[in-house]
Amino acid sequence: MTAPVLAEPMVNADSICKNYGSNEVLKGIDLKVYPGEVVCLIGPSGSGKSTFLRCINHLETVDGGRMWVNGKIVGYDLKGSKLYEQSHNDVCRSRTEVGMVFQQFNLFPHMTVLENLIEAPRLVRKEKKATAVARAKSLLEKVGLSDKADAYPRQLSGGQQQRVAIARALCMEPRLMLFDEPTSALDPELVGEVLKVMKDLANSGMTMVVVTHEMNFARDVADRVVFMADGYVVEQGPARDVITNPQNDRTKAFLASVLSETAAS
Amino acid sequence: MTAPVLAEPMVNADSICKNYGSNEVLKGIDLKVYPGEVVCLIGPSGSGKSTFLRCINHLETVDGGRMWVNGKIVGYDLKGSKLYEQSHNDVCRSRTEVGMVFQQFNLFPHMTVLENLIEAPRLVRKEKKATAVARAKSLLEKVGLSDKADAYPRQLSGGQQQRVAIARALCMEPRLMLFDEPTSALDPELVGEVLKVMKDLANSGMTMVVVTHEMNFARDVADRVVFMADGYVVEQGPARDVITNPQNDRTKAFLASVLSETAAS
Amino acid sequence: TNASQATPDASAPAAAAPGTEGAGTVVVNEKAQELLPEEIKAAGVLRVASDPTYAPFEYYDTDNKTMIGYDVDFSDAVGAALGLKIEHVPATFDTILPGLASGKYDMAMSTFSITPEREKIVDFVDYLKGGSGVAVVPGNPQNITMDPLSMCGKKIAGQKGSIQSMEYLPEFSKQCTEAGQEPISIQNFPGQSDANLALTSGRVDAVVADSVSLAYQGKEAGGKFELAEGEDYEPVPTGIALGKDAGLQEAVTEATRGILDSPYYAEMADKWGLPDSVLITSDVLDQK
Amino acid sequence: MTAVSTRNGPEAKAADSYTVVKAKHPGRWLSAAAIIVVAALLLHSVFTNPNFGWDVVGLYLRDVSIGRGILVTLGLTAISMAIGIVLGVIFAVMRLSANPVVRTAAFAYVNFFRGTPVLVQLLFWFNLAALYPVITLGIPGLHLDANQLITPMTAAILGLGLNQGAYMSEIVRAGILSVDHGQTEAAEALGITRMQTMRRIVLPQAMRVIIPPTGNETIGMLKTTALVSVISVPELLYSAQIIYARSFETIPLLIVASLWYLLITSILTIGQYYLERRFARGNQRNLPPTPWQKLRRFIATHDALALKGGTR
Amino acid sequence: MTAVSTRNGPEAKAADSYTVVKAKHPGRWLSAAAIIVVAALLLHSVFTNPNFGWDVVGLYLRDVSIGRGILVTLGLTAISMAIGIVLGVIFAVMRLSANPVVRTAAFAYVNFFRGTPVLVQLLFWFNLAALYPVITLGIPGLHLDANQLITPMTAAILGLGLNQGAYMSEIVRAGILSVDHGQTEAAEALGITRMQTMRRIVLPQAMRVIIPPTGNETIGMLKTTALVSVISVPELLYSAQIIYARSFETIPLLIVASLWYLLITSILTIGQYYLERRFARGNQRNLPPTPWQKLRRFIATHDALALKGGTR
Ligand SMILES: Nc1ncnc2c1ncn2[C@@H]1O[C@H](COP(=O)(O)OP(=O)(O)OP(=O)(O)O)[C@@H](O)[C@H]1O
Ligand SMILES: Nc1ncnc2c1ncn2[C@@H]1O[C@H](COP(=O)(O)OP(=O)(O)OP(=O)(O)O)[C@@H](O)[C@H]1O
Ligand SMILES: [Mg+2]
Ligand SMILES: [Mg+2]
Repeated sequence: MTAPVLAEPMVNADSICKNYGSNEVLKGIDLKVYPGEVVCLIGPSGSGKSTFLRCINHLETVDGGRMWVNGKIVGYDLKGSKLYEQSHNDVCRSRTEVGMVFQQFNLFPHMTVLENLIEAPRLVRKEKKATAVARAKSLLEKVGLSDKADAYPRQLSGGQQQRVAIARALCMEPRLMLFDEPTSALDPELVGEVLKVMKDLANSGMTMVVVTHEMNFARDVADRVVFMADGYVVEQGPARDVITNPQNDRTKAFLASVLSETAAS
Repeated sequence: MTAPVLAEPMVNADSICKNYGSNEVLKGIDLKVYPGEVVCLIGPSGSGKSTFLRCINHLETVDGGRMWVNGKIVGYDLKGSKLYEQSHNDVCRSRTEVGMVFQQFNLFPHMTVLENLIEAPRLVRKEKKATAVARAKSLLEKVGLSDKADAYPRQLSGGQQQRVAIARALCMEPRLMLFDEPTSALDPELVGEVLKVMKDLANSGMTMVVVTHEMNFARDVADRVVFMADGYVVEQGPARDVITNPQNDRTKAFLASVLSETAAS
Repeated sequence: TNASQATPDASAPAAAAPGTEGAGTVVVNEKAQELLPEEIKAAGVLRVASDPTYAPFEYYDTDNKTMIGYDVDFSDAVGAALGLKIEHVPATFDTILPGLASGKYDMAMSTFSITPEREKIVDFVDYLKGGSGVAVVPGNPQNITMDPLSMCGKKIAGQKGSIQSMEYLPEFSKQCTEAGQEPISIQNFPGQSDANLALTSGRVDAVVADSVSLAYQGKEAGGKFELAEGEDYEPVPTGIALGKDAGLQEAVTEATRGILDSPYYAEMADKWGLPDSVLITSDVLDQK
Repeated sequence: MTAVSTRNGPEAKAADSYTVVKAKHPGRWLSAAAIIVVAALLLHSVFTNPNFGWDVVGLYLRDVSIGRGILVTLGLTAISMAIGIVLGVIFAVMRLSANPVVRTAAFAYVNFFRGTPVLVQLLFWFNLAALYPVITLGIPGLHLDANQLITPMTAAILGLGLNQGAYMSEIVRAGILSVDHGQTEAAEALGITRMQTMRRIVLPQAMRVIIPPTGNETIGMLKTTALVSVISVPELLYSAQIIYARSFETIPLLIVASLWYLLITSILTIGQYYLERRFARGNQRNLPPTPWQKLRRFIATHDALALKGGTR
Repeated sequence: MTAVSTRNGPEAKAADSYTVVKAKHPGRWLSAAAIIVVAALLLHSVFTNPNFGWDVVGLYLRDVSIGRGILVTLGLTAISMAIGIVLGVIFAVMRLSANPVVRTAAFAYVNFFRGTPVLVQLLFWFNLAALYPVITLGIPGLHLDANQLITPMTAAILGLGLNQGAYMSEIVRAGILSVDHGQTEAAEALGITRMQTMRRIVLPQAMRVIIPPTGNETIGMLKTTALVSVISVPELLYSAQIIYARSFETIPLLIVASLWYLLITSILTIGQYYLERRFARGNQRNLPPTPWQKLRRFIATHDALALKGGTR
């Protein structure tokens, strides 16, 4: 059941199930994300969006189903017809193909911005310091923070921190970026700058899976919107269609409540 | 410079100044609030709104100017031409005339809702338990939480907690209620229920001073809107006038930014 | 009685090596030396443990580094006789005998009274015969003596592990109860000085210990307490303790015999103010 | 290949054709084996070495004077902790007082008692009469014999309790400062006075922060009581020492004492763990993960991948 | 009636006609006076009582053997703490290991050493030769004389260090668990391995939580070293004891020792306070108010009401 060779999907989730104890959070999620695509995951709180995202780079183990990323089964080495469970270090190595940006930024507070950026390349890919610094600096420039290289995270605004977090993830040169509500911990006036960086990233052809409540962003940037509820994918389709013309009742109700709050200006 | 006898103001702030160290937060605030009036304080962050509110019930001492509440000078006993500084216990006693509701609710987490409500009447006014409970129950009914009397605060949603906080303040039968951004710590879907309780309270004739960013509420309920910036009152007037037709440039800029975010639906 | 006592000329060169000032007059006792186990002879050092809280037998000099006292001089003399260097090791009283048994020390001199119980785990060589006395506050208001019945119902202290606190006092207490009186309240302290302090602070009514030591300490303490009048209680032999497995007993016995027979024995007693009544003759050693 | 039942179990797809081979974790096995071997060797050597005198241990484990020692130890711990807690609350509140003199006095107390070894303090209290044979407290006609007033047990309790009071006051103070300032403010705004606020609002909430270190202190106190053997109070260790001073069975008796200390400490530790959980539960909507739960993340291996849940 | 200068000071209005009378706070004055009187009486009695022997105290305060004792005390404290910290980190990481055997071993170590009095442990190490006269460690040809190997000083260091390791491991573990799980997760998501995460991300951040209790432990260790006097290691207290064993000036010499302990503790306390402040500053945008600053709210009285600032 591998994906077709010519348009091999970047992410191929096949009936992913996940429970926490007796709480079934994901009840069989099927989703394919193709290279260069930007997919927005939306849905009510507790519907399992974050959990699914974390399954993609194996921060959560799955209890049923298979997850392929970039053609490889997540968490296993396929040899012949046998799946060998990966060791911790192998899992870590394969994670470098996927970048992740968290809601709470999770920058390392005891390191400067630059140190945050070069830490993983140096530890994981054993890069020379000069190489890592050069890439880090160019990425900082990209997210508009060249002047903050020597600042500590606590000296930055939330929006700046989140942009550093994006740059940090990009430092590992991932082929796929995951975003878990990257703007929802930000003061409203700081949301814009982060969304702009994400938009640039999307335009540059990066494959992205974004959990977000920013309907404007979804409508403008996403190729596809996936609506999740109660552990299932309830509805999906091109962004404009789903947002402006939802078919499913749950989707309609959800969109109504979200849109009335953050009324599109 | 006392207020005219017939329409004695409930709050009469006369050139209130307040510094924190070298930081001059209030630089001479004059404000009169008449009985039954609902005044909304608006203004950018750091403009001293909270500080001014706290001066009204002497949670902050003032460094210059005088504050009268209900005809009495806050923090002092006037005998002849001498102002005797009040003892701590006297200050506490006079605070019972003013109720205050905080942004963070500040319910006592180790007590049930009912215990939260009867604590102050019993300790401060030495009320009998039965009396206090009876009043508490009727107030809980008023805020629509009769069934939550025995719940603990942590078992309630933010909106419910804030309504309990309002009821707790009302238990002391204050003549003036102060609200410091009562809805800004709430999830958007919970804001409405708290605003409704406040609206009911305003309609029942309570004098209220409300710091808020909810322009809808200000426009619908407030008699007067006061715009503060940099420790001064920059503009004030009837709610609709100030909100829809601000005169001062600062006010215009502020309202523009607030309204674009929480766009009036 | 001992013909083999070395003459000065016989061992003049060897005597210089182990000599400390006090033991200078003691010369190597070749007969004793021959009895030494090979390892000890090779090591050339004897580790001697004492609890330096027990003047005048063992305590620190005013530099608080050098251990001095009668036992120190005596063990130096034994060392000189054996041609060994003596290393003085401080230890708390109740850890000394177990330490000796486990080979932590080769020898111990801390005014140990010889008891059957102690003889089970170590060997002894007699060198004194001291009686026990009781120290009281000046004037002895409670009239306590070494008569058991004078102690009934009183608080009496001893050093933890000493024969007085472990054997005499429990025995006295039994006599009290048998005589229909209150038992003795026995208090054990880690060091002799702790017990003495408890006496001066009135915490206890009397301290039972070696009488010579108590008399000396009372004087040193500026008369804050004194040895009660009266006969010493049951003088028992005081011995040098040796580990059972160390194989030192014969050599040390020989060396001691030489010292007991020499005039130096009396000189030391004079130096530290010991009464003649505690001294013994080398005959005692032959009875073993 | 564990079956995972999902809500739509019946329609669940069959497993795909791959066989799952679990990771081996050789490092884990190696280190575990090494530790087990070392532990076994250690235990074997301990239990077969005659020097430990296990027969003697067995003999004295239930000795009646050891039993009395345990009672004294437990009693001393309980009383000293009680005094320590009461003093701790008093001095913590004093240190937060508006009055600089009161504050300084509390500060001096805490620093004095934390700054000197409790051994020295015990000796002082015990020998108080050497300093003040008669206690008058400056009151004419009052003549108390210090030794009458302060028995060895009293000296032990005073020494341990006053010392513990200094430590507890820091713990209580940390507890008080941990309570959100908003709580005090809300109480103040309701007109509740400072003392009432402290008693009814702040201290009850501070308990959550106060209890864990207090549990630790209690366990510490249990062992600190061993020090009172210097003033000849017959607690557990002293009782053991008296026996071995006579019989020279030092090691077996130290083992007897240790076993009892270990047992009591274990009971207290377990009690403390559940007390802490209870107080944490009282205060939060979601309990923070226990160390145990946090650990599970590290352990988690997964073998349930073979059977996939159904799709909709 | 203090003048308050505001930005528009020149145009400031004059005071209104009322005179402000400050509150008297009689309770404050009374309690302060009572405390000062009691403290003065106490100090007077202490300093005039000849039993304290202040002349002797003065004599011995700078005695050279006391000085040597201080050096031993400081040295023992430093070495034992160093061992304790290293062991603490090792066992804390072991307790968080994925391997149940490793975890259990660490747990057993911590509980064993926390569960028995350090006094007993010291006696054990000191008497180790009674148990194992010859240490072979199971290695053929290895014959170490336990008494040679374990001098009193070694026994002291082993006893204190191993015991401290157990306490430190709990402190370090609390520090590790205090680091936001998001940090580990972010590191994991970047592909950083667990060990690297611990070393580069978690431990550096845990320092803020680890340092304050470590400071307390160091101060505690300073005084715990007094226990090694039972095995005749000449630290500060023992040095005082051997002097009073000769001269019987017990109380003055205990005072000498206490004064030195107090002095060293005070220096360490001050050092700790500033260390903590520094680490707190490193980690937060706004420093939390110091106890001092929090106190100011309670103290605040206000007399600046007379002169009012200008209006605009
Ligand atoms: N580590 C965990 N242990 C137990 N339950 C968990 C854990 N993480 C998540 N859950 C539960 O799984 C469900 C889905 O959580 P998830 O965070 O994926 O939802 P979400 O769609 O991201 O919601 P939100 O919009 O609030 O972030 C919730 O019921 C949550 O309580
Ligand atoms: N306790 C305090 N100590 C020192 N400075 C303070 C204190 N409380 C407030 N300030 C300062 O006073 C100024 C005004 O604060 P205030 O909280 O009154 O503003 P605000 O108008 O309520 O702002 P916001 O909308 O953010 O609540 C700010 O600069 C703030 O930093
Ligand atoms: Mg989520
Ligand atoms: Mg505010």
